[in-house]
Amino acid sequence: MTPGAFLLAAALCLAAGAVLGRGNPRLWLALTLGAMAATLTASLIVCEGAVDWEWRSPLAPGGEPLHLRLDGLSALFLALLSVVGGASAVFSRGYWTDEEHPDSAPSSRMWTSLLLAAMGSVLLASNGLHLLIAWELFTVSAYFLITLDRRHRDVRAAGWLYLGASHAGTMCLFAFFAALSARTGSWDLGPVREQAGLAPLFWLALFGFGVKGGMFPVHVWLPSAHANAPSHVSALMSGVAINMGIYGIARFSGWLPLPAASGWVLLGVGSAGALLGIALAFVQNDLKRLLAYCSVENVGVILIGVGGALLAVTHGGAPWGKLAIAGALLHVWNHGLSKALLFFGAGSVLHATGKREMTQLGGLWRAMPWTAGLFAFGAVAISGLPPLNGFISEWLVYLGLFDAAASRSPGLWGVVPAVIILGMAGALALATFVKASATVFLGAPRTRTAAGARECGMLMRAPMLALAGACSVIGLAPALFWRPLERAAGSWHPAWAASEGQAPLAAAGLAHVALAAVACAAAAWLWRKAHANGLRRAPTWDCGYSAPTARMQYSGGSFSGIAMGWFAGILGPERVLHRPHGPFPVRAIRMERVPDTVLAHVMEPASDAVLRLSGAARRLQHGRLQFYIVYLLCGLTVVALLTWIGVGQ
Amino acid sequence: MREFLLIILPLAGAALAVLWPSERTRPWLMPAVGSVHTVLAFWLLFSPPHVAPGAWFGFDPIARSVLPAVSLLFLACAAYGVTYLRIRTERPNRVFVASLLAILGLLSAGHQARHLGMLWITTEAVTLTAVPLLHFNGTSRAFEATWKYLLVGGTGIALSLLGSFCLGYASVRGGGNGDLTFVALMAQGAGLSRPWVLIAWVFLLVGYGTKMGLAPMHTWKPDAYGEAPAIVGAMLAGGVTTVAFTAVLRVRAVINAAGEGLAADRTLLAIGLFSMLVAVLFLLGTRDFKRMLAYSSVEHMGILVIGAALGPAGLWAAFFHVWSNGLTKGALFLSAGNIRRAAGARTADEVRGMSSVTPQSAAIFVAGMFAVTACPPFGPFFSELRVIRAAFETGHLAVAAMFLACLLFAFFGLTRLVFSIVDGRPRTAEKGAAKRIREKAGVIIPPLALMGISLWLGLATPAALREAWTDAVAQLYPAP
Amino acid sequence: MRFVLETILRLALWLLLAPLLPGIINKVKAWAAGRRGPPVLQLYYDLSRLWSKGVVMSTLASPGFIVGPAVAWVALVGAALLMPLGGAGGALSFRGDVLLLVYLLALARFCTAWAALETGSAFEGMGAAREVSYAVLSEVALITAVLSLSVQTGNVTLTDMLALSVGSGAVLLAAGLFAVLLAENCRVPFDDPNTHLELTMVHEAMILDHSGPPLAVILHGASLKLMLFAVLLSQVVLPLGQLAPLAAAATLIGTVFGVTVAIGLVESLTARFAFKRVPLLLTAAFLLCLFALLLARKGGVG
Amino acid sequence: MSSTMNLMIGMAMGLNLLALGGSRVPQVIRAVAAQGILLGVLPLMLEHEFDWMVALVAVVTVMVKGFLIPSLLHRAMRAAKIEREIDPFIGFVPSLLLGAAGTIAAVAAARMLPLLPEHTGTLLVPGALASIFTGFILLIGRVKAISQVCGYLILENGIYLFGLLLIHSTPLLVESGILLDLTVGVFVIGIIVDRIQRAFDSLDTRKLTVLRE
Repeated sequence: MTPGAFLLAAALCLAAGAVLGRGNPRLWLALTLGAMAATLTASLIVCEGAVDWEWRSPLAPGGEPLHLRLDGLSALFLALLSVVGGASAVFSRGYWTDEEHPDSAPSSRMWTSLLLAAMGSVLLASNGLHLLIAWELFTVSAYFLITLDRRHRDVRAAGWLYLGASHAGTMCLFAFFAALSARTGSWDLGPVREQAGLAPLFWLALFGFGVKGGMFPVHVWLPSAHANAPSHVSALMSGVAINMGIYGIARFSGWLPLPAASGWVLLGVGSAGALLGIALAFVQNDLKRLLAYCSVENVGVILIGVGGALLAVTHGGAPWGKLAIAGALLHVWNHGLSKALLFFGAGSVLHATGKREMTQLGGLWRAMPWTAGLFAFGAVAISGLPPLNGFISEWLVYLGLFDAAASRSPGLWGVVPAVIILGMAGALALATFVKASATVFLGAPRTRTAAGARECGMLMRAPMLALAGACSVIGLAPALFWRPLERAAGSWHPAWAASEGQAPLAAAGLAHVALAAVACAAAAWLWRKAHANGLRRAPTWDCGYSAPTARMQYSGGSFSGIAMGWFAGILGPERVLHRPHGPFPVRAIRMERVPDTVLAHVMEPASDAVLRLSGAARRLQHGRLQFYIVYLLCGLTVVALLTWIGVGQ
Repeated sequence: MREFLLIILPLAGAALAVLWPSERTRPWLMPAVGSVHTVLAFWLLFSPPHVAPGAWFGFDPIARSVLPAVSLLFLACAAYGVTYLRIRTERPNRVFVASLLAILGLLSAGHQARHLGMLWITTEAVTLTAVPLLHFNGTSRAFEATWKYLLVGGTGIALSLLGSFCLGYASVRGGGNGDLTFVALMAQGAGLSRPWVLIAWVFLLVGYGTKMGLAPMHTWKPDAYGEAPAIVGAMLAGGVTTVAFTAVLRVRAVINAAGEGLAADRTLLAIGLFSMLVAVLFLLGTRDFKRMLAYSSVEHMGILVIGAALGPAGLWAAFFHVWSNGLTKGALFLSAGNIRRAAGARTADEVRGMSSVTPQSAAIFVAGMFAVTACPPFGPFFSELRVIRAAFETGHLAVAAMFLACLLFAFFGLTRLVFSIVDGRPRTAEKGAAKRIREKAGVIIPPLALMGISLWLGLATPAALREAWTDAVAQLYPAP
Repeated sequence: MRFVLETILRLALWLLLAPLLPGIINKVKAWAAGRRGPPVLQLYYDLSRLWSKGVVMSTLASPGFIVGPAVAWVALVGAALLMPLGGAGGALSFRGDVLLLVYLLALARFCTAWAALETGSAFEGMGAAREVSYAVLSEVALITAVLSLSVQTGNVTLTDMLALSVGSGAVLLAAGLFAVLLAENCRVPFDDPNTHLELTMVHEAMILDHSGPPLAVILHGASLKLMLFAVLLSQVVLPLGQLAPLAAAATLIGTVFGVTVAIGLVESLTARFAFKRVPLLLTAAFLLCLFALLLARKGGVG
Repeated sequence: MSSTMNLMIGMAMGLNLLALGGSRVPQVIRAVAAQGILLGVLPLMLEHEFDWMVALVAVVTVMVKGFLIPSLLHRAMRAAKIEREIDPFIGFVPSLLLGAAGTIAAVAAARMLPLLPEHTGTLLVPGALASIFTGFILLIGRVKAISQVCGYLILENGIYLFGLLLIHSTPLLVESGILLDLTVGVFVIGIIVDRIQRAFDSLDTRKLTVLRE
């Protein structure tokens, strides 16, 4: 069977799910899983096979003949979409049930089906017009998913911010595709590398897709949207949706002729995003917000990889670019999987306690061991630590950049800062996730609600286990994934299709397997030894203080205090501090929140200015007829002048 | 002959409405006439009649490419009107029904007018006929709105008459025999007296621009749309403005024939962008969702004239946009009317949570909002994208950039207001209203149908329409 | 077969020699202070005693409290196996292994911090926070050092990077790496291993609640890490790759000893910095490595 | 021939100034009515030989502009019980000066326009421009609805005057100008109707500012 058959089946299943799924959760789950399975098969056929799948049809929605294409690059993303999509579908059945959310659960199902279908079409569409349609469908359905729980003001605000930002991106895409089709004479998409005149369009594409991809200065919508969305949606958004933006950037950076500066710019925004994203993540107190900022960081890492590849291309297609792009693409996968896993974990915590603030949680490992273990697993994966998948992709990116540096290519000075920032971001990510998992799951419960938590059900546990499994497969047997990556790199830059520029994934895999095995053995051994020597439980040593309380534990805020001090210049934390003073101090407050740097210092002032302008303009509509006639005369004069000028020229 | 039926039939219907005895059954005249009119219009669309070049009225390609949209819109409004007037039994509907039908007839005449004078006369007549419709509610607010509409619009009309005189004089001065059909004027072409042509263009653009509601002559629009019943708003936004637009197009063709096309296009671009800018600035701040529709209409008028200034491709897109915008706007007006009645208020400060009070209307309203802000797959997306593409093809990069910026900010304004109305927790008063008014099929199906048509227009534009638009473009850009 | 034997030999070497270093440091400090001081093998005694002791575990702690140290120890051993020894190279060597080494250290850090936070004690939280925060800077310095090595040698495999001569940047690199060594191993001036005021500790604060075999594993891991850095440092400075195996081994041992003594001297001559000044020192280390990188860009083979 | 016509047009221009300067509404209405009659007669002056069509136009114009509308205005005025224009946006003296300036400008502007030889001698174009200008001044400068209507009337008188340029070639277009009077009629009827509904107090357009942003 060809991929087409599977894709058709998937489309039908999703359509059926959207229609029938409202009333019937079980049927919907079955249909969605079926669709995802079919999509996965289709993309695997393309990934493992040698030929791209392409399909043109006579029927022409919007006056343009339908043209679908699945090549090495898009198949990679489609496979991820199907895996995470399926997981999220299962999770939502346990997390957003009709019993708890009678009014929004049915629409959640419908919009999820639509979202999956739309994202799939984005990956498949090979015609500008249809890609735009799919893109906007994806945007809107994601909006309605984010704002499922519309009763809360902040959810609505987050949704609106998301919608507005996305639309800004979409407008750029309007310009991009319109200009592209105006220049090339057709809406049909394909490689146009040789038409050097199109190079400037790259910037439009970069911005347009970057907004959705959570690229650094335009990531402003991402944190609040991912934090306020229901967790199964957050997982979809963070695990798949932002990858659509990355897909766009990767796709068109591969197809368009590249401006000379493209590589440098991407390295720049990537580095900035990686560093600032993780710094902001480290200082968050809201668990889901922390995860969202971590997405910004990982997008930064991915863009660093892509930027390295662009640098390589603009400097004559050096083979190290292949490693960079392969690493970036694999990191898309790793980030998608582990971030979805983490959001599921956060979701199951939220579901059990109703709390997202880490200061309200703590000691959950006792009540929810599965969640704790899986969250820790995800934390290790996303911090890029061996022996899990996160390391493999970061390692590939590193390897590409190191090769660039070692080969003393002209791009060296773009590469060096990127590498240094990658290192710093890695260390910060580790700190961030130590903080997150420890504050939430270790120590003593900080509130009664946290103490009363219960472990999540099988429907929520299973997807987490599946994702964890996927993570460890990539981590332990990375060599399996080299071929698809090579194909993708090949379809991105044809010169790299040949298998020059190998990455020693086999050796790394071996090291990982050994490490994992020995670590497990050693852990078990030490555990047995400790018990053999006699293990006694006693309260934590309190330095002789007689009445320790759970509130005295090191909180997330204090944990990130040191780093916050270093980055205070950039992050600009807002502090409220009332010291206790006088003989009988009443109360002392110390609050600290870190607003999004770009949002607070760029976007909000700008929007205020615009609103002030509009307020000034609206005063002109004051209702005085006489002045309306004056306006009319002004119009007359101006038109007259313009006509006169027109004649003058 | 059929084309004249388009004019006569509604006028006859209007006369009949005046004589019709029963208040209760009179509204049914509107859908009756409307459906016949629609059938006729589409019949003509698919089998266009031959038009005598010298005829004063005729179903020429321009009429063919625009009029069916107007008659569709009227049909929807008429269907809605039956239920609406049943709700509003406290007002006598004789004048209302009669003038609505008369307006349809006059619009049909205006779209078919191929003579400068006839064009002006019909436009003037439409302006006057709309007065009782605007004043339907009879409140002092309604009176104020009507007064402003009449004075500003009247001034505009006067200016367009002056412009017509100037164009006539240009022809006479150029040795014309005083035949003021557009065919003759275009034939005279370069023979027209240059300065008079330019003066004529200025007055005609401003005059008809006032009727279109281009900034800064748009000031009557928010008041009129805000105070008039939903149907009237829809007809004004989708029909009357369209007549003015076709008028501008026909005149522009003459100017173009006279060799001043570039100057004309420059003014069109400028005034179009300015309209979009003004509309956006107001959209960002307004709290009243009916006035919001007015400003959105101003924005789309800007889009139309910009398209008209961007060469054949842009003009084609503009015709497309006449359809998609008119029908989508209609849906928006009608659903907004439902919401307004259910909420008993019009500003976002008073209206909240309509999604739970009037779920269907709210859904249509949101869908229409997305459609009108050029979100695919609705009609406006395709037409506006084509305008942008035309801008790129003709090398107007700055125009494209400003255009997109305006679209973006318009989206901000619209979404902000619409969601603040639709979402949230409804106020008790509205809950009560919800009990009182339940959404009748009669006020849901018409806007729904309009949305459906807008969707269908975008995804599968019928070949006949494409062909009609192409012909119209050919009529306005005659091959040298 | 040969591979297995060699690996076992390396393991034995690392595991047995590592605890010697802290002993030497303490001896040097005692000597500098004019005391007799504990025997050089003190840590061996401690380890064996701890190994046979029972474990007291916080009521709040999860199994991670014991698993953490084990995994950290394994990670360090793995790193040790990657570290080339003179011409012999590493037990496992492939392109980019240097990064694996860096990230194994990170894994170890993750596990120790995790284990520390198990108890919910404020002291341990404080220690862990300091550990991970300072690691940010020291890791930057480390990565820069590695990068400059690879630019210098045009290579990304640890063995080759260390085998070739380092050239002009060596001194800067050595200085930078020495600072990193002190920071990563929680020595003075970054931390005071044998103070008795918990508030001033980093590493010691993290392991306050550990006891018995887990504590033994942690202590042994720490010494392993120390030796790891000492070996790295000495190979960065000296092109051992070119020497004959025996000579290389001798020099290596010599330099490691030298480094250890140097640490001891530093500890006895300087006091612990205020925590505010720690970032300064680490940034200085980073800058040293960066200058080394710039130098490497100029000259070097490649 | 054209001298008498010019004389009449000159009078019409004078009436403009009168309307501008008049503070009492009836006076303004009378000025407008007189202007209407003058303009109505003009076509006959233009004609060299008698022409039914033109005569018809003349009669209709005189009837409507000279008698029908003014009487309506009077009724409206009585219904609204207003006699005088109180503190207008543009004072009477300024509007007078403006009007005068406009008239001069109109004469100057007319020189620049390329006219047919038979129109060059006449005051048609200057008169038209002047009246249009006057009309706008009144529309903008007055606050009483009725004075605004008068302004509109003068505006359209000006346009009609301009239309006379085309009276030979396209009489129909010129006649259609009568429709504008229909607009005026609607205005006035509107006022009266609304007055009866008592919704619209004292016809002061300053009170018409409920609808605004």
